[in-house]
Amino acid sequence: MAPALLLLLAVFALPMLQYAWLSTQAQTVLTELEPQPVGLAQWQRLLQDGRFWQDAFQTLRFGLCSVGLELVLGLAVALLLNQPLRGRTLLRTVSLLPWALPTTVMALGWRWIFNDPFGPINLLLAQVGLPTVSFLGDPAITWLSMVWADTWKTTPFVALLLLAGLQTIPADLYEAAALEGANRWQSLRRITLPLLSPYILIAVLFRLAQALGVFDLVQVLTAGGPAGSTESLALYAYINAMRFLDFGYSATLMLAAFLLMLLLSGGAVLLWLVSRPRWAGGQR
Amino acid sequence: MNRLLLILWSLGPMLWQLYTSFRPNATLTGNPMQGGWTLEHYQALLGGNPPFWRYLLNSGVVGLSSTLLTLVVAVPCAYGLSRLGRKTARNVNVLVAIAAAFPYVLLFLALLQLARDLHLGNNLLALSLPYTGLSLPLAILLLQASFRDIPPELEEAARLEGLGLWQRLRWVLLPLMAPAIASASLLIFLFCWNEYPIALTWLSRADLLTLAPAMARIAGASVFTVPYGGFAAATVLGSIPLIVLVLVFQRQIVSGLTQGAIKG
Amino acid sequence: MTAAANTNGSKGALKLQQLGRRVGRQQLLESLSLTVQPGEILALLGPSGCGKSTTLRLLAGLDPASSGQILLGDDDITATPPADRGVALVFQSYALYPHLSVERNLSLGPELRGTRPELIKEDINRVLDLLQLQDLRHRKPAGLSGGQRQRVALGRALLRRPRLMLLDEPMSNLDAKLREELRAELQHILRSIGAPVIYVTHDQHEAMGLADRIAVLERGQLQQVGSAEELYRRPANSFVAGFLGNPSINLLSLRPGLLIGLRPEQLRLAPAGATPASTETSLNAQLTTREWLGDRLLLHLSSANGPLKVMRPSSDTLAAGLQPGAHLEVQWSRGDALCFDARSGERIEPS
Amino acid sequence: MTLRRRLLGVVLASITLLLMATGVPAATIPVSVLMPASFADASAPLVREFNASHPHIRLEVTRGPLDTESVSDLAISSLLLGSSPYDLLLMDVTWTPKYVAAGWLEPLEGWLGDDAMAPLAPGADLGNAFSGHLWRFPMVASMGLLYWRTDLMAAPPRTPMELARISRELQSSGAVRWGYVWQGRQYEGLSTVYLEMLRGFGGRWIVDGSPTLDSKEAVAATRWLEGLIRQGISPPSVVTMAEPQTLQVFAAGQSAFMRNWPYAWNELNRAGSALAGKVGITTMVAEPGQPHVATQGSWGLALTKGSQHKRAAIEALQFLTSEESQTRLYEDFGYTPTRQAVFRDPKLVSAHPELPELEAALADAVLRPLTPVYAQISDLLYRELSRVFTARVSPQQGMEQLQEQTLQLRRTVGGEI
Repeated sequence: MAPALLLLLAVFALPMLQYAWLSTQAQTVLTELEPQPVGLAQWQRLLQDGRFWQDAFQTLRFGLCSVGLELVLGLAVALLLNQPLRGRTLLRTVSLLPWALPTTVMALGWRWIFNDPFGPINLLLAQVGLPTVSFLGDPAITWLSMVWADTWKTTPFVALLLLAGLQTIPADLYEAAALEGANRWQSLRRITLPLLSPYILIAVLFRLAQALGVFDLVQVLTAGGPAGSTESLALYAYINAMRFLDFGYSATLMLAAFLLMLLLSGGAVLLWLVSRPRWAGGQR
Repeated sequence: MNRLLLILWSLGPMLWQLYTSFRPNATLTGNPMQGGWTLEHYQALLGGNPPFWRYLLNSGVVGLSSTLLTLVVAVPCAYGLSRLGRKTARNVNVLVAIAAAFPYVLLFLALLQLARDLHLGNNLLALSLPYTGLSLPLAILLLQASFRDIPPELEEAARLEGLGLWQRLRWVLLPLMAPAIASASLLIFLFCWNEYPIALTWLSRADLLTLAPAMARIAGASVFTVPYGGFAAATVLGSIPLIVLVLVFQRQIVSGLTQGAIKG
Repeated sequence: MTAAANTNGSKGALKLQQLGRRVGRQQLLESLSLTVQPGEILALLGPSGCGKSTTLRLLAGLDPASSGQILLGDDDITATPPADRGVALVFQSYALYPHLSVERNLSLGPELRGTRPELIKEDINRVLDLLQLQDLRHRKPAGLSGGQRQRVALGRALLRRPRLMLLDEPMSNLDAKLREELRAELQHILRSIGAPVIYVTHDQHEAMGLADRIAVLERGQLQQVGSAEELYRRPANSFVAGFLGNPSINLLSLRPGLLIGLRPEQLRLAPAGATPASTETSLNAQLTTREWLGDRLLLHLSSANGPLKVMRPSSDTLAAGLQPGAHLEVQWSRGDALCFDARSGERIEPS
Repeated sequence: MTLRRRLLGVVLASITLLLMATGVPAATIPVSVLMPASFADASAPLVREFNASHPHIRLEVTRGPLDTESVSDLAISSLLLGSSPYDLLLMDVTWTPKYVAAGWLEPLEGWLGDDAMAPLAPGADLGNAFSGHLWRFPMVASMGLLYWRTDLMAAPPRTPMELARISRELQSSGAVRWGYVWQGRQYEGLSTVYLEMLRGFGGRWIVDGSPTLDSKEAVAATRWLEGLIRQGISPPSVVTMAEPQTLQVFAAGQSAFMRNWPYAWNELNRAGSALAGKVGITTMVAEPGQPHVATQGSWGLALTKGSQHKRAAIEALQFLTSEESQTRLYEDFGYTPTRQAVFRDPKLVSAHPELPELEAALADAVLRPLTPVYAQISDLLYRELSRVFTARVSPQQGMEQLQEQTLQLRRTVGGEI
């Protein structure tokens, strides 16, 4: 047990401490890659860095939209998979596939699918005589294309979590509700969602944390463009380290992203605690 | 109807890539309905330097070694935690769960420094170390849950029969954990196979690249045209092992994910 | 090593001396002292949470004792690791290894302890024969019925040639009919071990039918030890009196400071207004409901001193003819009544 | 059980394969070079020849990614890891100051002599030395060129206005769909395009360590490029285009003009090309009185400080950058030479009449700012330009913001860029 916990500390906690230290240093090509203490200058720079705020906003926008969309679609898929259908196993396998593929693999695929004008969607649009869509060339659209690609990949994961939750809800609850004359929407609203709420919380927390660290997808699909409209905090931090060789600032950015994520996850938990049904309080 | 929609949504993009990968580049950017079929993209990939299967092999090696290492570390830890009191274990588990959800891309810079200081770069087996660290939280949560599912009497019975800790693990607990271990292994393997940022910074030798960074860095066939067909063929080749894996182990993957949700 | 030492039959008595276990602020078991002779079957009886399973776990060495000593023969085994105690335990859930066949379930322990393979084979065959499990030896536990599983668990314990045999409610997972069938067989097998046997149960019938002596536990404290008859006739306190006997004893406060215990089967009925004999006491009561139990009748009555249960043979014509609401006299011989101190519950010899 | 055994088998087999592939013991001195994919492919015959004629050295080329930034990422991550597996790096001209400042490179003048640059053609000698040392020897010169259709016009435009006018005429006559395609994606290529226009409009990027990006000349250059998209002279998708995409559109005959590097010449004139013989090259358009400049984009070999085989690596460097090698790279792949002697080779000139044109363009080449923080200032530039071209911000505003951001960067790094 001890070695595993030590390894966990080494992999997760130490880097954060290291970043905390590094964020008080300047370590760039101008310092010949040697760290030099600069106090809080990096944090000051961060606060004044419009690009950081823009990226933070874009990362948040991406995270909230894709997680929201994934929840809705995931719930729909979970409800579908929870029905006793013919070929359910096959269906489950097929819907799981997008999740299993490496992000970089399918990001490359999406780059081609979103191609203007040779991608399948634009080909279809052209066939019907509609103008093509610049999926990756218009700042107003590109981030949505990214949400689309991410939703495609991650919905199966959310769906599976929710499916696990659905399977813990006893069928007689629905039967009882049906006897009392509840329709499908009412039983979804009154039974499924409240009972599913812990699972939804888990899905939201996990996905939100992952979405706020979005990197693979951005780097391969758009590299942050056009006009920097899809750059995420992680990509900005990566560019600062690997392209600008500005390690102090990169560490500052990553620590800031981490704090932001903590703040949001804490917010999500609070929201859940406040909004969850009262009876759930006694459950744990 | 719903089912059809789901299948179309899930498979559509992959089928388009499959289609693209068999079409000559010229027809892709010209009239798409014309032109024949070709294997040239696959031939180019498999005959490249290094050949594409090399990336698959590298990913496989890293995936397997990381999975093994993770299990070796995670099983005792999960066992220990599962035998702790509920309350203590829960406090530890909250931390472990936070680690499991951590957007690990934020760790790449610190891990890169680690690789430099300890000379771990460009070594597939050394890459297993960070991967093990990153997969541990999930593995611990999953395995711990299934350790808790084993009635304590079974182990006590074995103790009374004079079985030592190792014997109990080997003959009683681990055989019962086999399904959980299989699920956890698959999830770990998938994670390692797909991991990108760490591999991107830890590997710079072309012949050692794993699939994910290789895909991102993939060199086109020519500077003159955008090698859409080649990209598509690469995505197809890169997907096949995983599709096979999912088809064969669908049940274990699903149970691993759902176990994680219920118990985690 | 223990197996070899045990084959010569040197089995000693089990002695518990002021054994106690405390977890945090909770006293699970308080100063328990008991002696069980080789070949004797002692039932630990009590409601759930009374400390009987705690005692068993202390004896097996699965939990450490907080105070007191456990002596087995001449050895103090209080701190001995479970495996070295020569103790066998049959779990309530049987704890069979689900992934192993019956045969492997039995052989795993001896094998890993390093017993010679041909010896194991011989032993296993003997046990399988004894328990009539030969046909099932290749089955996995999932393919066995509850009774069969119990026998496998028993077999695993027997293979150990234990110096002390412990059973934790081994019948509780079986249906009532099977329980009665197995009781005699189980008793026979347990006696044949020749070691002290402790049998934990919450079922008084099982305890009475199987055990030589019964120890009644309540809230971690030993209430009384003795033969079933002793416990029935001379319960140490109102708890023991109330716990043994079915239907349970009537406890009435006829006089201040005193509880009178009346066993339903010792009560007789007379028409309302009838005067009791000089050795008897009588109480006016009214019938509320009747339960017909085949050969017997259970009557629920209400009296000025509280509800009463009376058990009569079905052949009792007076009882059989009564309708709910009927008034009658309930009579008993004064010698049958048990007296308890109302505050402490201790039994008092009537003065 | 069997599954476990099978897995074990797979692991062992993989490990064996790896060892077999990597652990070849060599009596010869290994020299390894990282090159972008295109150069790795082009130099493959040279490498074979070198290995045949130099039995004591085994030269091995790692085929990096195609696009410049990915190659840079790969090179940097290998250098950051400490023990770089590469002895020689084929580097873009803009990388030098950063790599030098990071302490990753070995000065070359000690190996090649102080007069090593003498045989280079004017323009090709730029960008190899920095802070008093020679760090890089150019293998292939490259500069931005304006490609034009000789079948659609008598002479190429020389001013931005002419280019726009000819484009509109050809577009309205239906001869071409688009007038002009260039590299408008948010990446380094856009900086090279912009630098040419900036100078053509009389502006400068950095003057004495200070940016002058909000000058009216700079705004005019930005506005002109932005206007090309707004007026439909360049396609909207130009903001997603890198070199291959522009070449694709131009090669398909859909555009009258294209901005690209010299290598496209060979591709456009190869047998079977629809445009063979119908393409001319010249320098970029410029306002009257301003220079027609070409952004210099040469690739040169540099020696890493960590190299264990420096002498052998230098031998390979000299071979790969020799006159013979450059002649062959030009003849077979269209990669522009850097040595004056190759440009003046009469046999080569008679077979390739465009060669003097290239030499002239190279002489007009300008460097992007030579600074260790070039990556940052260029990143600011192409990001902001991308914002302008995707109509997020007006040219005036965009350039003002860019100026401010660049000044802020200058403050952050301590006043010099």
